[in-house]
Amino acid sequence: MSLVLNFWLRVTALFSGFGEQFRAMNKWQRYSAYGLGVVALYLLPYWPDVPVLGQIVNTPGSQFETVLNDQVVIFVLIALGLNVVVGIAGLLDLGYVGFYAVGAYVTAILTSAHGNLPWLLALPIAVVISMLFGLILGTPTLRLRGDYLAIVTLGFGEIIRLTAKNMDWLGASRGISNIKKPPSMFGLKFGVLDAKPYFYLGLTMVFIVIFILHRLEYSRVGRAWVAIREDEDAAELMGVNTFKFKLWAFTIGAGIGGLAGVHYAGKVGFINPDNFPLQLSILFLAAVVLGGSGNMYGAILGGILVAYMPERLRNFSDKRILVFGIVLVLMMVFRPEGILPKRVGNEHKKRRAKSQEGEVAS
Amino acid sequence: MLLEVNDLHVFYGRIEAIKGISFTVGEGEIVTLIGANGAGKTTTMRTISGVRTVAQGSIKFEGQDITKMAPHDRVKLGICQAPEGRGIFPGMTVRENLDMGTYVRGGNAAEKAADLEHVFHLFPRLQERITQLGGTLSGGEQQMLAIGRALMSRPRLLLLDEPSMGLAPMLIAQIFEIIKQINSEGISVLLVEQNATQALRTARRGYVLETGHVVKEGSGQLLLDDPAVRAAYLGG
Amino acid sequence: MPDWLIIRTFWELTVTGLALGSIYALVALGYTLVYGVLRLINFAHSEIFMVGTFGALLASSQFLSIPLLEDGNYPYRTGMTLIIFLVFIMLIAMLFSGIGAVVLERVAYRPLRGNGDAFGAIVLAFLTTFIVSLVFVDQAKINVIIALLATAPISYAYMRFFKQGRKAPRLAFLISAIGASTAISEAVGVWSKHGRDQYQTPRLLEKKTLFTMFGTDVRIDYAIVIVGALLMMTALTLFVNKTRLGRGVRAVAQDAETSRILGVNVDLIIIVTFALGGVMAGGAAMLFTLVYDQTRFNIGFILGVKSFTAAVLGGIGNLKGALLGGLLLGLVENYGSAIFGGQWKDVIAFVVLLVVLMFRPTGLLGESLGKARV
Amino acid sequence: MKKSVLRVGASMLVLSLVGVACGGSDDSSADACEGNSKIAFFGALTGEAGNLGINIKKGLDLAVAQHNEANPDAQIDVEAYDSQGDPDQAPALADKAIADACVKGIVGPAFSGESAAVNAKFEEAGLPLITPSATNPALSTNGWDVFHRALAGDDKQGPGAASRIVADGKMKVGVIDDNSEYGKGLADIVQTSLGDKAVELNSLDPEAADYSAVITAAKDAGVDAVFFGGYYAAAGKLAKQMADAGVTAQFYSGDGTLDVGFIEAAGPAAEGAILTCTCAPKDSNPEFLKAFQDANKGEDPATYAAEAYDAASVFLAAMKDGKTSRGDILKFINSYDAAGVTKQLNWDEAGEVTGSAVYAYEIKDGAIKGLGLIK
Repeated sequence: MSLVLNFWLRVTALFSGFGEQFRAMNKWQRYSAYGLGVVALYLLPYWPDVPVLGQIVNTPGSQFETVLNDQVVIFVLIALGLNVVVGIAGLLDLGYVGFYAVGAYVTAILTSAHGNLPWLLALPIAVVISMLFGLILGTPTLRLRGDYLAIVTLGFGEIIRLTAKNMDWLGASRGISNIKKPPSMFGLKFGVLDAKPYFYLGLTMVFIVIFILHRLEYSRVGRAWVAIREDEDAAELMGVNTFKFKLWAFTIGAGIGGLAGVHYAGKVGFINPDNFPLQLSILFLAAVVLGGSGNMYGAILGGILVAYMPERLRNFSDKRILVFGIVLVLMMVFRPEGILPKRVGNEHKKRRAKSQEGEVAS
Repeated sequence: MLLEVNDLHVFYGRIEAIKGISFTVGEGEIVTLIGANGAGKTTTMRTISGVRTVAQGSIKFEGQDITKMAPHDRVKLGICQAPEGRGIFPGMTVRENLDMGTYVRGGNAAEKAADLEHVFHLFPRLQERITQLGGTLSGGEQQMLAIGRALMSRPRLLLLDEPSMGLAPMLIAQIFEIIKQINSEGISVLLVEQNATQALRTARRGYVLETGHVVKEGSGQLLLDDPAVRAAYLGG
Repeated sequence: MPDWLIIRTFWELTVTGLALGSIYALVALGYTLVYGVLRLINFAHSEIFMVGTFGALLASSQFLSIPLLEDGNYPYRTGMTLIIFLVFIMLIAMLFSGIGAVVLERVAYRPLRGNGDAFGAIVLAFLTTFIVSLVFVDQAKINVIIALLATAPISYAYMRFFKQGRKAPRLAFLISAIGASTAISEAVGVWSKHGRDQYQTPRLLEKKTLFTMFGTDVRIDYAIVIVGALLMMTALTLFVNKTRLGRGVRAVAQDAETSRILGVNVDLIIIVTFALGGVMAGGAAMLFTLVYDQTRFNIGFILGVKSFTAAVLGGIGNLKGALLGGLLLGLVENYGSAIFGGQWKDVIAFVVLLVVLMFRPTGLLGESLGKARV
Repeated sequence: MKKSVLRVGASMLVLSLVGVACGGSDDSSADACEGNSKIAFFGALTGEAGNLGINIKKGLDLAVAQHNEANPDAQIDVEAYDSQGDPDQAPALADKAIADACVKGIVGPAFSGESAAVNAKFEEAGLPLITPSATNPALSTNGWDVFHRALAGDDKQGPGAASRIVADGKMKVGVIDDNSEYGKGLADIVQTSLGDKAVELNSLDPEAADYSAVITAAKDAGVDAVFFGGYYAAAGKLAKQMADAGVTAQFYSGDGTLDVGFIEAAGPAAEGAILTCTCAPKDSNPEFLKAFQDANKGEDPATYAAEAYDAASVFLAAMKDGKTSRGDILKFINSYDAAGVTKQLNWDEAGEVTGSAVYAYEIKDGAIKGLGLIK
């Protein structure tokens, strides 16, 4: 009877148990586990060749390593960035695709349409400009609360797309082609056919972003973010300049979205406004919440699922999107905090322990 | 007995707010629950109204088990509450707020008019403010409105949660006078108060709550004289 | 006077803008009602509208057997007959949307409020088994049979889960709404081989000029849309202000906890709220098909975004705000298109929204069903 | 318990390494195709643009079925890559097609957008392609050797449409587009060709329900004809709303509108509309028409089915000629010169078909009727 429920509880227990075990391990065990995991991830493109595992992970009908890069890595990057905005600072952003578009367009403009810079040089410029967009869009809008922010960000996403579509300088609906690719480095050649080098590059970007976000999350900024998400008014009363920190989150999130755009543009070499529809923003948000908003690893998992499942489920052909919609509802009903929820309890405990240590020391 | 609460346990998430309390309210009685903040008084009241679910134990009203009954059915039986913080609908007029008291009962226009007349008799101030929005009333007026609204449902048992909170001393005395008057009309009252002195003076019997347990019970006068109660709740 | 397009065609743009704006306003009411009561952006409301257009299509083409293509003759549909036809089709559309909205609430939202019931459990169990069966076989009929067989035990398990009464965070509601929205429109899209085609709805009346105002011909269908929307809106306002259930809706919107204490059945009120929003969307859907004669599985998306924008523009949670926001958005889009070209229409709409929110952060008329005294 | 995380990690790593080893050995033998050679369809079969792809695949299927019947010992398979017309999904599918050594040629990609996203991949892999439908002129300017078009691009269609409009004696033509890459591109070419007879009426948003703003502008300008660059769904809505608004201007549009969907959407308002296409009318080749009807339960070939048939038959001819490698097939196509069902099939350096023409069509009695070549 309750076989399904039982199974479900077990699956979820597996996830939570995993985390517990992980935290219980000592340092060298943890680091070797990390190391093994990282190596295994870099070897992902070869997984389809493994006998049994390969059958499970391979995508029928589309090239696995291309899916890994074009779908999965891009979504993971975006989920990481959006998680800062939605999950960490609690700002409902329905126009995140706009920053992704800015990153891609700046790359396209600088390396093809109106410039001849190498991709590597365009990358930091594009990220900075994306952040500037976050700053510019954030300053007037972040004073709005919750749901107003949602519709305004949605509007901004659309404004960015439509501006690109209607301005000849931005290629209008033709888009921009011949975008430069990343330079060959470490023996990797970034060509047209082999998606593996792009995947390695993208995965490295993911690790760098994770590292930076880790540092941020456990800094003063990170604590302020959590305070804002839990109770904005209380945070304000405690003297947190909520506006400043929200703007920070928005800006950093925008930068990561832009980075994903740079990577995307460098990979496909051709972009047009139809690559950045409103629906994509909604899909991004779904990824973050599905995985576990507020938990970086949850967001990553969400990004992987949302990007990978439609390709894995190619068998259903036309019913893919229908299934995706129903799965979202089911997930929210039975696991509303996402697959990997944020560990509020532990975080607090850890913080409390830390602050007590601090007191003892002083 | 009108209301019998037996070994009540209530949880807030994982925290057990009420850890097995029992008490009764007899027909025509005023009974008070006193205790410090966080003792579980408001939770008890909300549980009796049915907006908190009972983990264990039972609530009986006139011998009928209402432990699992929906809130609106309890109002139908004659249990109505003036909640903590008054719960005035800020965007409704005084008249509309009072009408909300008859939401469950319905009743014809003549009955409603009579009830309204009765409430205005108790609280003349409300009549003056009849077209004003609830959110614009003063604290005292809001409290009167909350009690008046509960009376509109023609309750058998009136639950009053902290009616004196945030009011000036003169108003407090007035409110307690009115509570006695309501009771004299045959309506039983369960009163939750932090202002223990006034509450015990008004009530026939009282229960002292501490962190989810009943630690003492007895007649109002007995508890007023109890040195431990005096020390803890009556300021010496 | 300068000879700009906008000035030459001002009144014509006004009439068409008001007609579209009326439809925005009616759909916006659904967003506003649900938001007012649950503080939830009912993202799937756009699909409720879409379901209504298909209800209107069924009513006119199947129930009334009105042929699709007409050669300009509408002999049996004048005067009273026409009115009865219109009302009948509108009622069916309202029924479709109303039922759709209530089912949506019970399946996709109520379980998240920690209040799931058997109905939600059964539907969710059916959907679960349907999806799982897709892994093994992809033939609609077999899938449905498998799903039906397995529904009973799984819904029992789901009921047990619901008994825990776990409440979901706010964001989860939004994602559930997005999921439901996707699922509803895709379900129509994969319904048949032609599910994604554009469907034509039969023409109910000849679109002739009713009267001329300021040198502009006002077509009869535009007039019906504008008048119909205003009538529906008046009826809704009366319902909310004058009836017992309407009072319940306002009370829950202002203070749900106190409402429960006073004996308001909050779950019932939520159902009523969704039903009201659905009925308004159904009416809008019928009026929409009257003017544009067509529908499609994804017709709700853009219209939903626009209507939600309208609701926010006027002040979400505020019934009058929905009307004002809807009409304003319809006009702004039309005037804006005339000045800058149709390709900038959406940009203009969102810029106006932004400017309004800069100066009035809670919309033109402010928030809340109750506070502004609907 | 603690160690199980480590164990999982280690086993994942080992498995991956096994994969690398296997993968290495796989790669060396990847060139050879075991089994039948394949011709791939690339485009949308599902999703919103699915109809068009289904037409194309039917043409391809017919050609392959005929070949297989005639050559029982050299069977060819059809492989379908359903991109839903989405440039984001296309690269992974293209890579899959490239990695499948049996795929010798592509009929597609069906749309201009996805073509721009993946054709460079096919070029790099040397996998020849013939698109039966992507008409964006820019596609042939990339220097792709593998690229071939089975019909003329919009740069031919635009002037053709314009000359038909002029021949009809229209003096003031409102040009409207749907702001898509295809629609705006075509409309711009038509506008340029019309010169001062054209009145620019801006774009409309095809997804929107209401086109009254642009119709009001058309009314105001007093045009006697309207050319719309865009797809059939929007064209249908536009034609109908124009008729309802009392605009009597003659309606013209391009190949994106050449679909029964236009007639369904516009209803009576579609009557008399004139559409252009570089694709041939269904009855231009009776033999093909009959074969197609027989294979598809009497259904008529829809837009691009004949072009897809032609594209497929070129690949089949190459295989019949004993060409097995992609490179040989490409060479074969580049020097191909023979009659197809729609036109003489012969490609120039850029991949544009040389023997091409623009046809006009009229909507009459609720059906598409060919009017023949535009001079």
